[in-house]
Amino acid sequence: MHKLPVKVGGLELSSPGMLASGILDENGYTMKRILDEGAGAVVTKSIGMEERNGYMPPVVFEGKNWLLNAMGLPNPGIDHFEDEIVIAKQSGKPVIGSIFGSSVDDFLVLGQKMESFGVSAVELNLSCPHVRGYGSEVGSDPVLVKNIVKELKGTLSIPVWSKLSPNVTSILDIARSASDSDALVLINTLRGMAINIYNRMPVLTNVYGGVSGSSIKPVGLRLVYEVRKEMDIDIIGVGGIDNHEDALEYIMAGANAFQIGTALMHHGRKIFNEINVGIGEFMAHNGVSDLSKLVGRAVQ
Amino acid sequence: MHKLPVKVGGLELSSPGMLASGILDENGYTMKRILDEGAGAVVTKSIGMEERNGYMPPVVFEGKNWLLNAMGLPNPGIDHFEDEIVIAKQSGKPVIGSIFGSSVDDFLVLGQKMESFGVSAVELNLSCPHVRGYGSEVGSDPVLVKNIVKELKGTLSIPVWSKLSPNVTSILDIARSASDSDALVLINTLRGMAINIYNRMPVLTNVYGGVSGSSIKPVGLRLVYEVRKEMDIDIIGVGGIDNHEDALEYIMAGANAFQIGTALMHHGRKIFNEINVGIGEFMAHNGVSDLSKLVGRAVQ
Amino acid sequence: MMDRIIIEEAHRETPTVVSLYFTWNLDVKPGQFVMVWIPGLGEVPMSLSMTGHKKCITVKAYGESTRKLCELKKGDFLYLRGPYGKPFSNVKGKKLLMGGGSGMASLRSMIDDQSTGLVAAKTAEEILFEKEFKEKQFITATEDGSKGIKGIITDAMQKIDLSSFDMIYVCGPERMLKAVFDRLKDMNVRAEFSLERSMKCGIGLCDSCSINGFQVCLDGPTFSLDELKYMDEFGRTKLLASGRRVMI
Amino acid sequence: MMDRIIIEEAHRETPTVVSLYFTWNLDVKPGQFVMVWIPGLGEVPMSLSMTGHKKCITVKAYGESTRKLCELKKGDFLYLRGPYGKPFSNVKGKKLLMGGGSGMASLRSMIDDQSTGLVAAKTAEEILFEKEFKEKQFITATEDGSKGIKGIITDAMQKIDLSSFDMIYVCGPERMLKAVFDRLKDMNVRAEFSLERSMKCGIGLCDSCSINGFQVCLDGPTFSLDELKYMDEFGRTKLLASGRRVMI
Ligand SMILES: Cc1cc2nc3c(=O)[nH]c(=O)nc-3n(C[C@H](O)[C@H](O)[C@H](O)COP(=O)(O)OP(=O)(O)OC[C@H]3O[C@@H](n4cnc5c(N)ncnc54)[C@H](O)[C@@H]3O)c2cc1C
Ligand SMILES: Cc1cc2nc3c(=O)[nH]c(=O)nc-3n(C[C@H](O)[C@H](O)[C@H](O)COP(=O)(O)OP(=O)(O)OC[C@H]3O[C@@H](n4cnc5c(N)ncnc54)[C@H](O)[C@@H]3O)c2cc1C
Ligand SMILES: Cc1cc2nc3c(=O)[nH]c(=O)nc-3n(C[C@H](O)[C@H](O)[C@H](O)COP(=O)(O)O)c2cc1C
Ligand SMILES: Cc1cc2nc3c(=O)[nH]c(=O)nc-3n(C[C@H](O)[C@H](O)[C@H](O)COP(=O)(O)O)c2cc1C
Ligand code: FES
Ligand code: FES
Repeated sequence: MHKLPVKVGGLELSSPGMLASGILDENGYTMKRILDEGAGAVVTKSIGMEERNGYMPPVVFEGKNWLLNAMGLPNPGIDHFEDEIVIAKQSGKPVIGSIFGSSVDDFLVLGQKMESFGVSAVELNLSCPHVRGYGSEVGSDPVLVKNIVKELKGTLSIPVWSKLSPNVTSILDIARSASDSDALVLINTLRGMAINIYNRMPVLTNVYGGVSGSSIKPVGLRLVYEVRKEMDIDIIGVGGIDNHEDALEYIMAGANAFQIGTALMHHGRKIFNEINVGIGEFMAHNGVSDLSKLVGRAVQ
Repeated sequence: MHKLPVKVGGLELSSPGMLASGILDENGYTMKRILDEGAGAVVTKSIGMEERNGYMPPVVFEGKNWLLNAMGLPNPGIDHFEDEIVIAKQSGKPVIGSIFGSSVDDFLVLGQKMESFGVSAVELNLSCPHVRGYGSEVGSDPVLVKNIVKELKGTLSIPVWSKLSPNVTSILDIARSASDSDALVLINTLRGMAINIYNRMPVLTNVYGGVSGSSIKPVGLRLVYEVRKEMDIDIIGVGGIDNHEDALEYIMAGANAFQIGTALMHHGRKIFNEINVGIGEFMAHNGVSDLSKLVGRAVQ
Repeated sequence: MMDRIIIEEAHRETPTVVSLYFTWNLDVKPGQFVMVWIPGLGEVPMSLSMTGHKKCITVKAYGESTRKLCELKKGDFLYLRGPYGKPFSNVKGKKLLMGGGSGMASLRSMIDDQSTGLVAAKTAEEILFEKEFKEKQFITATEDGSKGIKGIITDAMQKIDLSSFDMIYVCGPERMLKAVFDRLKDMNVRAEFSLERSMKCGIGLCDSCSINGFQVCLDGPTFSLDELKYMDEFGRTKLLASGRRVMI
Repeated sequence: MMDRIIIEEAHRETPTVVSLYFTWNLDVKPGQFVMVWIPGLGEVPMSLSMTGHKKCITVKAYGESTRKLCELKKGDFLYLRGPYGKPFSNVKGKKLLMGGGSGMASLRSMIDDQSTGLVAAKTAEEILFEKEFKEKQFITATEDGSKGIKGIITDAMQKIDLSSFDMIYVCGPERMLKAVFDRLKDMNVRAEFSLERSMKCGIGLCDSCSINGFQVCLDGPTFSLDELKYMDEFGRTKLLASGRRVMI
């Protein structure tokens, strides 16, 4: 496995590419395998207080260069998730616990339990676009965001990352309210939908879902850039990364590290190592010895 | 040319597909030709008070299934635009005048001049994502939007359409403030950017641009659907329409008619007629005699 | 990316199983599956029980979605995406096709002169595809003894010389697969198993189908005997729709 | 979609014109063009002056962007997108290549034994590609009379038998094209003209290059004599960068 050490959001990773939350991270064995095959860290599926089955399939729909999903935050509930983290941690690499809730108290309990399970950091899902009462409904309220982050930072001893929604008029308003976080994770999916014209119905059972994949890269890059231009905080870029060039675009827009989700569908687990190799070659060709030298380089 | 008459936003069109503002609509001859070859109407480039050259190229960048542009609202100024409208109107079909301004007064003057030039309706650009002081900066202020629409509706005798931005937390807030319009046009481009990793610079001279093309279709459909679910107003769908199936998705999500921009790049002017034929065949196969029967059919 | 396909024939195989025939202009291999959308009810994975020019799915009615599928008639539409998954390997020579319940669906397209069927069911009337095998090449076990050997599939396995086959293909519920696997794992035979786990996406993203880090929808559904030897989740634990780990 | 390509050779053709050679693994035909990004300064359309395995652009320094291009050296990089546009038609037989100024760039890749050059320039030192023509197949006109015929291109046209050519290719500023067109339009000759208009997008979207409803970047830049007969904007009006219509 190609190494490319980075420091980000209070952690040291052996490479900058992490598995994004919600993709192949429900089963501990899957996460372990992805870590073994080159991811620098994995973020777990977002875990809540109670067990949820999520929405009835269809929960995904594939378009040209985009994927639409409305899983509906299926999760076993925090009290059933410890085993998976224990299995994943056998890889020896960091596991980041993603959590979602509807109140400061929810997030606090979830964060404390995650910490006790041994995760290296928690990632607050303030941005899932398709579940009422959670995700972006929480994440578009600056005061609530500020209180959640403050409370967790005051209580936990592990780093706290905040994952924000692109479906907002001003990302800076929310980013500033989450500025106590050790890192901002940008972006979650764009809210979207698809219709089957033959039976005249929305394709997803939930009607609305989140758009991911290479179609959203220009939007993700823009949000990372907008935040990097104004704030001195670690940023983890996510959204449409499909190869090392995409990853480098995010880094030059201001991301210190990055996450990958949808691209696993076409490239499989090997994408993490391939991207590490590609970035390594780019650095060698361009005389760059330290990846952090490229962070935000394109910001004007 | 295949006919498919529709009524929308106070106009009667021979077919539901119009040319979107900003694409191939600066030169009257170009607009005339597009009308002659099957578009139901054309919307002109957005015209302002003063002549503007727009940004220095690069002003466009093509990605996988998306296009990024920051033309920068080049336009000859309203006082130089009459000739183009006169030329375009030789086709005998409706020309819609798109206008942008930074105040109620700007919009009023522009609307009155457009009306005097003989346009069939005006479309208010409340949504261009990349020019300071115009477009979405105006269009994300509900009070300003309300005043602009009210003033124009009170003064002009031609229909007034409002084109809204997808880069907002709540489309309904803005849609409601523009509800005096004869139609809402949804959506303008998503704000995005691209970086060239070799010279470590944003590709567009303006850094930020608008994302268009098939990548934005799921977002456009969602916004049309969200508004149709709550409001009884004519909607014109735009964003990523590439064929008749995409157009029918917009119609079933709630659009009464639609506009096409980026797809002209790959399909040329013939796309309008091809889509009309495709919709006609779909209607015949499915026993639908009137396109309006399909409007909003997928809304649950 | 979802195809809408007209049903050309609907054939009732047993009181609870229906085969739906259609033409679909795609290359499909035995062992692969599709995701079938039943609008308003759900989306379910289904093996292709015929993989030539004419294609077929064979559906057993369990819940609401599959019950609805079983009611479809000629002229109705199927909404499909796929095909997905790794097919069975294509082996020349003597084949043993072992199936339980609707598991026979994914084996059906491999039935030929060289293949022997070993089919288990609860009762005689639930046995699938008997007529498609050569007369002497079909063994069956029913739990109620209404046909063939009284017992389960592993009872029937004792009656035949497993080592005489060039390849053994197995498909059915995971508990059955595990029982067969335990019999075969120390024998000198080649075998492939088609697994069924909860499948929400079918395209390797949601992790609902995973087993020991492999995605059944992508790395499977077919796995070889040797691959399964390294999977300690096999036949032991799985995740529910919520992701909660339970014993099988 | 933008390619970054290393310059293999930079050759000064005249005091204000430089040819930049590079390898680009794409199929390009004579008459097509690329958009060249000069980071920080702008993006400009440039014809390919060589279209085989080795490719070339030949740049005349007008403004800041082209001046910068003319300063590039071997080992520097070009940022290109394309190729775009409709090529010249590929005609066998005797060809006349008529060019003014940097217009010769798009004609250069068609120079062969069968072609005659008719090149106009202000002064002798600005004449391009003379050496690439066969000796007797080159006619030139300079405004100051420093070489060839004293006068403009249409003066030189009178010295040759235009009807002896199977095809006449013309490239240069629109005013020159129009003058040539007016000479040819009633003659029994075949001719194609490559037009230059303001080009912001190069891909048929922005309308800045349009003429009578045709996009020069997409439907052109090459147009036949017959096509131009129907274009009353040709040589008469055009749009500025703002879209304001002006007389040419
Ligand atoms: C690879 C593979 C191949 C198969 N091939 C065949 C075959 O050829 N023939 C056959 O008969 N069977 C086959 N099956 C089994 C078949 O998919 C199941 O029998 C079927 O899914 C059961 O549907 P149902 O009618 O019970 O679904 P319903 O009860 O109507 O539920 C619909 C869908 O929603 C899911 N679901 C239900 N509730 C929830 C919830 N709360 N949250 C999230 N999801 C939920 C279920 O998983 C199901 O997919 C196969 C299975 C797999 C994995
Ligand atoms: C099809 C085609 C082929 C050509 N081939 C060649 C060739 O082979 N060789 C050659 O020498 N020339 C060629 N030209 C001409 C060449 O493109 C121009 O000479 C060149 O664009 C001039 O660049 P500049 O240095 O003056 O640009 P600058 O003055 O630096 O301006 C940069 C770019 O920005 C644009 N621009 C400038 N100001 C503004 C503004 N305010 N708003 C918007 N846009 C602005 C200009 O159009 C230009 O493209 C060709 C032109 C065309 C159309
Ligand atoms: C199937 C699927 C499920 C997802 N689930 C979650 C989730 O539970 N929590 C979360 O924060 N993000 C979730 N996401 C969003 C991703 O983590 C990521 O932000 C997004 O997909 C953009 O990255 P990509 O284009 O690389 O996929 C999910 C995305 C997909 C495609
Ligand atoms: C090159 C270009 C220029 C545009 N200029 C304008 C404009 O001047 N005014 C406007 O309202 N929209 C403008 N738009 C937005 C389009 O009208 C349309 O809303 C958007 O491109 C989505 O549709 P599409 O995916 O079919 O292109 C422009 C889009 C493009 C691609
Ligand atoms: S069904 Fe989603 S990963 Fe296999
Ligand atoms: S340069 Fe934009 S349409 Fe031709």
